Amino acid sequence: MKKTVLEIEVRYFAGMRERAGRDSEVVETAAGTPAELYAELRARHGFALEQAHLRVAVNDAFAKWETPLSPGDSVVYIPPVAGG
Amino acid sequence: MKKTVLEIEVRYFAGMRERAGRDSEVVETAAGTPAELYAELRARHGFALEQAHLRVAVNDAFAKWETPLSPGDSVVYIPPVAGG
Amino acid sequence: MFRLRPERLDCSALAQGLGGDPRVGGCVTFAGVVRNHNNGRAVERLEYEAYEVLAVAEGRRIVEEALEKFDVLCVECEHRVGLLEIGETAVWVGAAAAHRRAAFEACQYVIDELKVRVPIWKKEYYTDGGAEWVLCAHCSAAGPHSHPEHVHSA
Amino acid sequence: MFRLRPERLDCSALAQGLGGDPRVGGCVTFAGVVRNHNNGRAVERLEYEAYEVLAVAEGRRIVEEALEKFDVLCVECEHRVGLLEIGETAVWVGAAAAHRRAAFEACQYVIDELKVRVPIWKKEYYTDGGAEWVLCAHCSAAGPHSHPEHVHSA
Repeated sequence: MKKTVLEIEVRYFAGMRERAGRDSEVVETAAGTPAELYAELRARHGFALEQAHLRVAVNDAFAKWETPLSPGDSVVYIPPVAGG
Repeated sequence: MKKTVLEIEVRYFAGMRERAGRDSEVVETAAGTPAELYAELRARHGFALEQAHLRVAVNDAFAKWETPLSPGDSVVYIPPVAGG
Repeated sequence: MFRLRPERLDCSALAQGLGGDPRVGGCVTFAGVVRNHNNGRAVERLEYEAYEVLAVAEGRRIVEEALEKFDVLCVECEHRVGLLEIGETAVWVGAAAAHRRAAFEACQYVIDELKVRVPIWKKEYYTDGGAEWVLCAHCSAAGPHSHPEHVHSA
Repeated sequence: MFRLRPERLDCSALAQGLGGDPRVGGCVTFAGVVRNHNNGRAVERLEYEAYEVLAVAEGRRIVEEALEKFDVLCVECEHRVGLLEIGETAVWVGAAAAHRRAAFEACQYVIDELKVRVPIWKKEYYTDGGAEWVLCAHCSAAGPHSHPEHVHSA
């Protein structure tokens, strides 16, 4: 079965932004979930952090790693926070 | 055995000051301790509080009720505090 | 340091004074403010009276204890005396530390101890015209060293 | 209310804003201040970066939770973003209540939760010229929901 290809906007912050060398990108991906997409992006950009150390937001709300992605979704991977 | 009579300065604060109608007084007393002196003063001024509800200071330091009093000592009876 | 003050407490200046040390990472402050009610009665103003010499000595002891017990860099406390209106600050405590937990603990320690140990008394003037020295029935019954949170002010 | 601010936090104004309600008897504030050291390295300045939309949403949720959990009248929090020098305030939390215990608890709750939940990151610029996004090894190992007090700032 052929996987659907989606356009997903990914935004990067802090160390991931610097590692990716950009604030955001639109990726065409066959990944169906934030988890699958992270595996792709990690391979492409060499992110150090494993998925287990991140949280993920879809469309500006915290989301589960297995949430199905829809065309045009915006995804942010959230490294351990350090506010305060 | 004749008891020694001492001159003791007693200062009053807050409700005890108002009850005694004065800031301070010098009393001639045969009381040998702050406890004995309080019994005298309570009878004279009608203080409501029992000794168990007070602390006592002698010469501006917290003291025990059975500390022997010396001539010229300054005594303050301290009702439950209400700062803050 | 502990001080009694007849004039208004300058909380902004006090707070700024806490942060002078570059090792400070967290400052915790407590301001006790005159409430418009107590034990169900409407309060119009308050009067604080201190046994000054002993209040200052005991207040300083408490601040010293906080500096010893907790990993803090600075602890300050001021208490107002005289007549206060609703909303005025009766007592201010500040603690600064490298890490916040110690600052919270030191600040709470000082206000908790101050309320049971420092010889300062409070007269409440009620909107109905009455006035009373606050003397908590519970505390009187339990003796001079008991003076839990239920009382009088914050 | 929770806000992000690119300019300096006005802690005095924030503290004054807490006490407006005449039922207030106690105000507790926490200010997280940029320290000159972290994990043994000398720090020259910090940069805070926020995922703004989600940081504000999560910050407001935390403030709402504090208002529900504790008997408080007012809870405020502001967090700085951008470049900060040593001694500047990175985060400010204030809680006002009739009684002090609730104000202490609410203030601590907000800063504790903020530090583990709100998507804000910190880059440390060291006096030796290096710079690093703070990413606690302990926290990374323990997963995204663990972020205890040992870390980074106050």
